[in-house]
Amino acid sequence: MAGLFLEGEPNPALRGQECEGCGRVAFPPNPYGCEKCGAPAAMLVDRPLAGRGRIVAFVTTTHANRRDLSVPYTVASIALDDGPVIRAIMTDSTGESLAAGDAVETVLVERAADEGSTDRVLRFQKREAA
Amino acid sequence: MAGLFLEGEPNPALRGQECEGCGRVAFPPNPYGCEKCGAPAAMLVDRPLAGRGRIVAFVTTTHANRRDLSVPYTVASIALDDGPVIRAIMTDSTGESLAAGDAVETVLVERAADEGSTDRVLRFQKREAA
Amino acid sequence: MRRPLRDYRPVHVVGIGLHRFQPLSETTYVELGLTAIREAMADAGIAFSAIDSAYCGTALLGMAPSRAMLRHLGASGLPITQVENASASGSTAVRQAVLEVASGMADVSLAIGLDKPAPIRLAHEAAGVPDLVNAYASPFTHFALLADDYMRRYGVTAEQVARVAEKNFRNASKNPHAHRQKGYSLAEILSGPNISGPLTRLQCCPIGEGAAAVIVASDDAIARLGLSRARSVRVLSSTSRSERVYDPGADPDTELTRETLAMSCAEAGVSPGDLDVVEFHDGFSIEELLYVEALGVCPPGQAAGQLARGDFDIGGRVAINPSGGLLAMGHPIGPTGVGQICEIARQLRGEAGPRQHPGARLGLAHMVGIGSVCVVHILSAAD
Amino acid sequence: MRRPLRDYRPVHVVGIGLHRFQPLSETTYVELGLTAIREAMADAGIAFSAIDSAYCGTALLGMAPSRAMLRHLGASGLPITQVENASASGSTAVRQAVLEVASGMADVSLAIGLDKPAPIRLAHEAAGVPDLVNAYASPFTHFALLADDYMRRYGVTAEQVARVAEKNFRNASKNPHAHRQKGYSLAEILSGPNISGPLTRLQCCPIGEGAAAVIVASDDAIARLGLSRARSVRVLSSTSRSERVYDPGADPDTELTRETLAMSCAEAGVSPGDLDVVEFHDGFSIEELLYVEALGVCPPGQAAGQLARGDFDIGGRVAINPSGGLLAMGHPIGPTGVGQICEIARQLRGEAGPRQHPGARLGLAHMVGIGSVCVVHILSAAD
Ligand SMILES: [Zn+2]
Ligand SMILES: [Zn+2]
Repeated sequence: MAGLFLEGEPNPALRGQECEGCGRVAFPPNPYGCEKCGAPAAMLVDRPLAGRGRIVAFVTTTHANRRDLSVPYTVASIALDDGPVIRAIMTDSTGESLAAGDAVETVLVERAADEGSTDRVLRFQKREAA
Repeated sequence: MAGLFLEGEPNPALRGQECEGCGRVAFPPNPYGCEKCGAPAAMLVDRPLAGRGRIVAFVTTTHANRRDLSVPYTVASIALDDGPVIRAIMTDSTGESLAAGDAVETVLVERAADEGSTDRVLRFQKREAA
Repeated sequence: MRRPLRDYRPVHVVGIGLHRFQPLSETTYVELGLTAIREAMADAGIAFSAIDSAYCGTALLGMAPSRAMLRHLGASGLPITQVENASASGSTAVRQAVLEVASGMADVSLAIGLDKPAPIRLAHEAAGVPDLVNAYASPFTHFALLADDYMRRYGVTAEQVARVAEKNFRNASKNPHAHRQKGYSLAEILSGPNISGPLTRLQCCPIGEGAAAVIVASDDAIARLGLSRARSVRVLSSTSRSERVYDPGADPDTELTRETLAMSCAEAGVSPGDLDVVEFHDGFSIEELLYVEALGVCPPGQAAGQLARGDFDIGGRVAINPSGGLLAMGHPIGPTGVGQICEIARQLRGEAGPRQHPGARLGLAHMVGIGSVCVVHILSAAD
Repeated sequence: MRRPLRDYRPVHVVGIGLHRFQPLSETTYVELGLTAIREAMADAGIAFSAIDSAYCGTALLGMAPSRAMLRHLGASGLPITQVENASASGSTAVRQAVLEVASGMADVSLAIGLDKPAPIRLAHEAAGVPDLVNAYASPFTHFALLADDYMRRYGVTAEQVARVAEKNFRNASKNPHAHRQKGYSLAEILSGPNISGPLTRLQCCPIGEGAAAVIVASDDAIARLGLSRARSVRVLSSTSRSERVYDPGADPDTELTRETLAMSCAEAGVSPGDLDVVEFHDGFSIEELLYVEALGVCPPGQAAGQLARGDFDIGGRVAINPSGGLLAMGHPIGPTGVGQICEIARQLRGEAGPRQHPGARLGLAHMVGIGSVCVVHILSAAD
């Protein structure tokens, strides 16, 4: 997941790309070329996307098809304020606090990694009303 | 390797097949159909092939591409007295005693199998002059 | 200039054969395949030596499976090719066989779909373009999100979505080749183990083993080999597309399906409303609703309602997934798309027995392969 | 009636591209493939949007690799299909692209060969037909037996067989896309680690990674897109066959090759003696000798002697494996057969630089895939 976001509190930005050929803004970034116009990677410039958006849909998965995934987990489709619609994992693993239309934001979460260490992964959480 | 030969000293016979459709004699046997005429398996009848023939070519392999194969081993192309040309493993793993044209015969050899047991595998060996 | 299929000589499905789709067993892939192929040859009434080329749609068997199987039909020297397009592998095999016959490269061509369950390695996971969800976005989570979005957008309930599975299990209960032949009730479907969001286990297709075979032939070959013209089924169009860039938030598989269906209908010269039987890629219940609407046979958001009133039943306005679809007929990957063609041909011949859709004259088969690609065939009954 | 390729509209190779064949590296398969495809597009002078269909020959990448790569060229919606025929996967991709253009289904089609080393699972090992040798008959043991038989039959020495590798390393030393670019001496080849029988390590092809791309187009497309006619190379025949039953003791690959070469020459209307450049499937040194004789350009048993006197060198009677062949150019599986077409096209254009065979007008590419299948293409220079 490293390389997909820019650290920075409170809401890490997503590392999007903008194509100098056709103007498409896309996430996740890729090192190859523009999916819309075929421009080479050199024409894809970094374009941070604010870590804020709204839930379009969300589901809680209770069945794991791989041993390395612990259930339940909740994945949402999120329309970013900056345009793209992405999918992300929510901090609320049961989804009980969530509703479609909710404003959400990025947050970094510590997760156990190999050999007792931890790494920081990007999740979305419900945004508290200011 | 079970199913490929008929036990019986001194030279186990090979379990060949003869096609009632086209007369082709083939080894190894298959449960599906005749490669020459397409007759179904029901038309492939057992046809034992005497475990005797002559070496057409042979090579000693000194490089293993799998951990479960120990080198050196020697494989020969053998023209069976009963017609088919087959490939088999020779008892002489270095091939030093062999020459093309040698008369050879089948022999069962004990081989270490799982958990300390042994199984009997078919090899060919040079036939001693009577 | 590129030319559509109808500008070429006619291509007909002349033989169909299946090995039942079923859970993994000790049966070798060779036995599965030969069963289907021999049935198709018997159905057509032709010998293996009359077949000019073979395409095998398979995704999981490993390298070079086909000749080790086909040789047992009498090794004739014919060209053999494996094709892979994920879930659309079998449909692609059919398409390649159809193109060969249409163009005159072959007079008779064989399409096989064949697989046994094995660990699936998705090449694109090594493409070096990770996203935020990766393995968390398993197929069932992906389609559950589409279901959640659809239900929310149109005020449809989870029960209405599950009715897709109810109908398809009912169809498959009359299909001896189906993986799931038991007709589950709506209550059973809804009460089964939950998988993701609104999707329960019985709204997710089973992946087992099986085989399907289709023989296609030219008019020349039908005449020369004395095949039945009345039982032949004409292939009107064969269309393959891959995903483009769609509007943010649009489901790529649905948009790709919409495009491919429209192109295939245009190439066949048929209106979607004229279709009598349709086999859709219903890997998950929600997909059938999305694709029915993408076909244009009902307005957006109304598929669930029309399904509930029986429009998509056998005997209804248009029979959708009369075989039972992926949900009940099963989805052994390679065989699935070839099996769809077998079902459509059977329906258009009027030989579908207890699951016959009355008066079926025009049929469509649709598969999506992860990646994504989409393959659609439209077939018509003999005149 | 079935029709050979020359009865259809002409098909031309208009663009070629390669990623170097090399040992396994961290480079993703996407990067390998895009490098080759972009080079082929630049070579042809056409945009991705002008390509009507794509076939990817691959055996080891896993499911659905192609769209995750091609999308980065601008997702155009084109039909995409993976094809697999073991070592002949790439050749088969070329063939499918050629058939589409010949028949008019496409005006421009792309054939890609693409692989990275991965464990090879041979489907036929699960066919349920074991023999007495199974894993002991690895490819190098199999070909060593053929070498032993050949040497014995014709009084040829191990040194004479090894000269195949010496020539091919010499050719590859001038090929920047080759896996092995060092020109090994005959002494080095013979003294290298012994593998099986007369075969040493340097007489066995290296299996690495790589990519190759070929773009084929119709006359229409060449005119419409303003491509270079002088640099286009005509595809005269495209022939695919599978193994039949041969006489006891005959090598099936050689007999299959003999049949396929003869059929391809007949379809192209050329005599084997007219060929200027040939790329053979020389996975092991002995194969080149067997296949040269199967082609009929020298009598049985005389290939080794004619090789020794330089007949098959670049500049000799017919240049065999000017790229370096599988032994030196390498054999990454999927890319190999596509890479052969790149080499033949380069030679027929007169663009092969230091390894140019003078006056090359007619070329042939040949691959065998385990199983066995054989695919042959014959190409000619522009008029
Ligand atoms: Zn762009
Ligand atoms: Zn027979």
